[in-house]
Amino acid sequence: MARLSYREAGRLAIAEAMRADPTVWCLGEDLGRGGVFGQYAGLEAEFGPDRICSTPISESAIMGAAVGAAMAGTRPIVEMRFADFALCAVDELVNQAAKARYMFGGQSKVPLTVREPMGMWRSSAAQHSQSLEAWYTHIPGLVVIAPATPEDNYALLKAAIRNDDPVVFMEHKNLWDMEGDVADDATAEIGKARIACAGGDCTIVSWSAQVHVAMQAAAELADDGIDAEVIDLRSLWPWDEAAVAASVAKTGRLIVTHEAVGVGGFGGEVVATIAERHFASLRRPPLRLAAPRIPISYAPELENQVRVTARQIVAAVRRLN
Amino acid sequence: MARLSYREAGRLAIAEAMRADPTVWCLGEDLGRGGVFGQYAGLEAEFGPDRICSTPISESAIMGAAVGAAMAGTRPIVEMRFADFALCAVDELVNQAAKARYMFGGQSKVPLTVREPMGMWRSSAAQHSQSLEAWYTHIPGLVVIAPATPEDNYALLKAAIRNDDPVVFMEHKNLWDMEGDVADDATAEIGKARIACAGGDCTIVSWSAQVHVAMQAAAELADDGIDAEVIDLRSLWPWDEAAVAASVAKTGRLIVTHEAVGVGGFGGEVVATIAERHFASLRRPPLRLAAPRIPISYAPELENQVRVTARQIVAAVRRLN
Amino acid sequence: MLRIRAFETAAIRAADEKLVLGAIHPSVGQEAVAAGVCAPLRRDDLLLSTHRGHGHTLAKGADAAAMMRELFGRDGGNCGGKGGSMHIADFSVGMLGANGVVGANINIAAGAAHGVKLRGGDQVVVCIFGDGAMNRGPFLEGLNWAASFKLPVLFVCEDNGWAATTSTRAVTGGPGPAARAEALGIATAAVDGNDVLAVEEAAQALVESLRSGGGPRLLHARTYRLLGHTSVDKAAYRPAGQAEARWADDPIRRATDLLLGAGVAQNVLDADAAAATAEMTAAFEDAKAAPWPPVSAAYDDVQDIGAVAAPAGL
Amino acid sequence: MLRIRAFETAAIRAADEKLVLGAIHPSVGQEAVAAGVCAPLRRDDLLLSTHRGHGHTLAKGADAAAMMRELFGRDGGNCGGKGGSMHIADFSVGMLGANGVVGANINIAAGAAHGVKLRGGDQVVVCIFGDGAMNRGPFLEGLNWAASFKLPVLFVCEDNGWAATTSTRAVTGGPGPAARAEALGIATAAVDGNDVLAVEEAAQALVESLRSGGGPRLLHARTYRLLGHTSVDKAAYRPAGQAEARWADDPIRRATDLLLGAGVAQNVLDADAAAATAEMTAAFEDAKAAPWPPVSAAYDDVQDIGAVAAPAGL
Ligand SMILES: Cc1ncc(C[n+]2csc(CCOP(=O)(O)OP(=O)(O)O)c2C)c(N)n1
Ligand SMILES: Cc1ncc(C[n+]2csc(CCOP(=O)(O)OP(=O)(O)O)c2C)c(N)n1
Ligand SMILES: [Mg+2]
Ligand SMILES: [Mg+2]
Repeated sequence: MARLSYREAGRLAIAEAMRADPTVWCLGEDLGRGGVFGQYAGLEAEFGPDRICSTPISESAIMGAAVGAAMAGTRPIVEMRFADFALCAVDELVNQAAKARYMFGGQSKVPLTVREPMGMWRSSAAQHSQSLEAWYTHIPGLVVIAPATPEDNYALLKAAIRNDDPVVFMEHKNLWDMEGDVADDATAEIGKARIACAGGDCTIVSWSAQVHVAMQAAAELADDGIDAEVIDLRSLWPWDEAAVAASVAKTGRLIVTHEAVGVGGFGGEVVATIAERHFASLRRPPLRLAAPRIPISYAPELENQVRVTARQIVAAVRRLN
Repeated sequence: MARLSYREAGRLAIAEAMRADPTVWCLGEDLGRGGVFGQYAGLEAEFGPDRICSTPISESAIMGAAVGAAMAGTRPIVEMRFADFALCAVDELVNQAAKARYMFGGQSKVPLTVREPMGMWRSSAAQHSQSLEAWYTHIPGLVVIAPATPEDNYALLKAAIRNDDPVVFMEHKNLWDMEGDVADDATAEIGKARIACAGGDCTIVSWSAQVHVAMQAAAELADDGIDAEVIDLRSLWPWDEAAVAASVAKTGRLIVTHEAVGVGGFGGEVVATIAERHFASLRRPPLRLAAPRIPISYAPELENQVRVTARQIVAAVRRLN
Repeated sequence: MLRIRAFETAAIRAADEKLVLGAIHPSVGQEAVAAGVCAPLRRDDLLLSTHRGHGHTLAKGADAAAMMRELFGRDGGNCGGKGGSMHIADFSVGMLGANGVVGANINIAAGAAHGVKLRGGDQVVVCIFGDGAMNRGPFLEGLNWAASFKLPVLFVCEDNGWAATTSTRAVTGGPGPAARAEALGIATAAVDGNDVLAVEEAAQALVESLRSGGGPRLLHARTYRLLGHTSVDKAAYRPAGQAEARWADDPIRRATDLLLGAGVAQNVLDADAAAATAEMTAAFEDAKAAPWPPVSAAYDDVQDIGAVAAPAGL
Repeated sequence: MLRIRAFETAAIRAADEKLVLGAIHPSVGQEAVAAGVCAPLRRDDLLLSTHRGHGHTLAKGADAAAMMRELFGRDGGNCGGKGGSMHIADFSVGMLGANGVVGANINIAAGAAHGVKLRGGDQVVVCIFGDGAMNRGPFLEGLNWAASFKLPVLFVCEDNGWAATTSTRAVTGGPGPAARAEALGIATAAVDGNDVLAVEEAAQALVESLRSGGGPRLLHARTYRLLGHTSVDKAAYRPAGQAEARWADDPIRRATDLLLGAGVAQNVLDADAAAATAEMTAAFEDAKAAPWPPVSAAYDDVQDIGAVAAPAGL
């Protein structure tokens, strides 16, 4: 057991994976200097510049080369720096990495871990703040993970690197400094949710940094005597429908909250799935609390308009309960 | 009134828009030869190669140049050839076109019509068949249109070209040859659904080519005495929540069917919205009928696995009614 | 070359008869590039190809019958009928795939070479792409990548003058692919792509320099697409007489003349051609008779974690 | 140049005091590129810039007070506080935006020039990007586009040797941006980017040739980033002494020496510097005192059709 930041936990996962398997390597811009958020600090010293590969500013080539290198028997960890820049490499991820195994009839797998730091981080504005996890859930062939805690960042990143198919691994930029206990050799199964806080009165589903907002809301609600159950999905594809369904069967109430834009966001998938398959469990209308469909501003109060606050969650739960 | 194919209707819309406004122009590969589906046939002869601009194979530049040209006072119509190739130009569409007006505080609009022929078309396989309309609905700043008929292709394409913001205009490849009546100067309001067939027993929501599958199902159901209401959304952002809500208020039953993958698809948005805001109208669980989360195969029977058939819709409606 | 020509002749016939399902892009007239470039390659060398990839795939050693089955969408196709012509691949002979996205193979090839280098292998990677692909960003990013990391990859620009219906020259700035590669730090060679011996000789030298760690190279092979962009394209947009004139330069005809000149007997050549035709006719008949893939295969090989189940009863 | 230096000095102070909210990328040491390139431009000529765009924007004629307000995220900023430093723009003086995505401005610039040409205008478009951007696909696609359509765009590679913490040379194949541009059919010029007169002279000639329909050009301006990548980056990764040595080549110092040598009195120069400092200090104070933008502005200028309404009560 160690107390680690979310950043350090990810770095430890990579270091351990690289020690155990010489075919694991990392590629991305400025990795030799530790990466833009320090999440690779010290790794070049241990593993050398061939395996901690500092690349040109060539997102298409970073992703595309990783696809080829995966086909050639290595396990690349791709650093996209900001999830927003991964939009320069969508063909490579969606048309190539995600489809190669299938199109070629299973002749090759493409073991790829694509790290995409996402989310709002004070005043980074419209091109450095997006949360586009929903996009990747829509693409057959991809696994999508969005951890909320240091331990999950450690355990799920290790699981992602071990996985034989492309994984979009979305760390939240606002969590890098968050500290938490990380059990030695902690493991996590991709597709299993974590009950962040148990409760029988209302189910709140979330993932990534928004889990912590939901937890704040749950704490406030507890003061009122309302026991919210907060479910941290941890991975969005596959996602743990069973855990959510079981909770809603108990509470009769479902709120999904996420940082991404609500329209076309993954909250719609969760709500629609529960409404379709567990309709009878819903004693109240389900609810999404997510960002309005506007770009993200630079000025703080404008930026805050796309944030869902604990207060809003509390108010919504009170309305349902 | 004229009888036109879906292809011709689109071409007419462009020709009329170009005659009326000298700043409208088209850019894309092979446009001088009529475009890959003949949807630009004859336009170079009328408007010349400067305004029917045949470009290099440079999707990033096609989209990115259109953004600049829009800022410089023209109204580009961008041809992406296959919606799948637009994945080579996502930064340009999502980070640039969609956000410029906002990021720059309203100093510039970006009037862009991006034609993205989408959908399955016999044995085009995984990289030439995708329907990713849901992605674009998730991006603030974009309008998303997916017409199902020649008349709508005409009227909505004209509306798209007139619109001052970027529009993703998704024509379905399997509809190019479909014929229909097109009223002279037909107009359509972006955001207003079309009741393709009225009925009181079940609401079936769809768009693009899948509308015709829904209509087949409705015809079969009518033989059984079940009156399905088929709503063709026509545009996905904005989409006509009021029309769907009014229908569900009447029928109590909602089925959304689309060709795209179900997970993360726009059907989830429709179902979630109705479940959230019109919960009391739902007398049965809502239902999505969409593609399983698998890539699209080449072999016909495998490709068919991602098709939702009229038969499946009929069976689903029967189960609900 | 004869086998490639015979394969595509059979495939075009099959497309006309609707036995081939999707679009196919024949490489008739370009066979010398495929044959010459692949001649010096080992089986474990790697190859990345394009939408126009039948010839490259055959030349790398893939089984013609399995390829024909793939084009017919049948069981036993290289990709189990899931890919078709535009995604043909045979990893067992190092052929890592055609690609439906122009230029996408360039970065993948650079990465495959990166993987080879990291693993300490001595394979080379060959990446063939068309003249149209040199106008896509991956040309710059992938070549710069290969140059920066000194990777063992041979880029081959198979320059047939056309990008679909557009003359590539009309939309291409500067002198061409070799100048672009040189500007990215990659040494180049140019060759008459319809002269199979010249192509082989050039490729041989480049592959050797790659194998000895010399870093990436580009080969510019000028050729001509004798047919349309796809098998249904009549290519009426070409200047009158252009294609007709270029048939005189048909690489197979040139190779035949060469062999005849070198004293090989006509009947030996005829026998070769007949054998190729017979092989591909048999592949055609085999594919036509082959069963469809099991429908449940549609659900296979999507992904290990997060795969959806096939519907009950499939 | 003095105004740019003073603006950024004030902006860095504001960033240290957390008055500037997001990251800023100072161009200290690179001012001669901005000043020299923009000198021959008309107000209606167009300019596309980068994340390191304060200098370019000022040189194109934007109001410093409005820019400072933008960096502070305040009402009255050029973008209403919605963009910040990385999206600074002033369309009223033809400055069509900084960009948070490296290289994305290249295609946009080519398109702006395409638009100008289609409309029959005689403006030129200038696109400034860094040396790191030459490794992104848009460099190839945008320059090839401009060459193919003979567009009036001047590409300026502001080569400061660094791409964030990486020495650009280490990840760049070939001789550099000029060779790449030449290979794409674009004539180039190179200039000492710290010599403002040389930059201006070169830009003047290139803009004239553009204006008379000569097609695109590239100017390679060598300079040096005297500070870190962002205002909080200490740039400890640079070889010891490198930055210190380059301060001797500070373009402002060089211009000052030149003017002194030409007989301009020191007190005139001091007065200029003092005026610049005073202007930017005033801009700082003005921005600090400025109101925040109305919160409802978050919902404005998303799109005409399909805009979501601001919540009631905003
Ligand atoms: C990114 C992308 N854009 C457009 C297409 C459509 N397309 C397929 S082949 C082709 C022409 C390619 O020309 P070239 O690279 O010269 O290859 P050739 O067909 O001549 O062998 C085009 C435009 C595509 N497949 N991918
Ligand atoms: C597509 C993309 N990749 C990465 C980044 C992160 N990034 C911002 S500035 C920069 C360095 C750019 O170097 P250069 O183009 O030389 O400009 P300079 O900072 O030296 O002015 C990087 C990598 C980005 N903004 N966009
Ligand atoms: Mg070609
Ligand atoms: Mg630089």
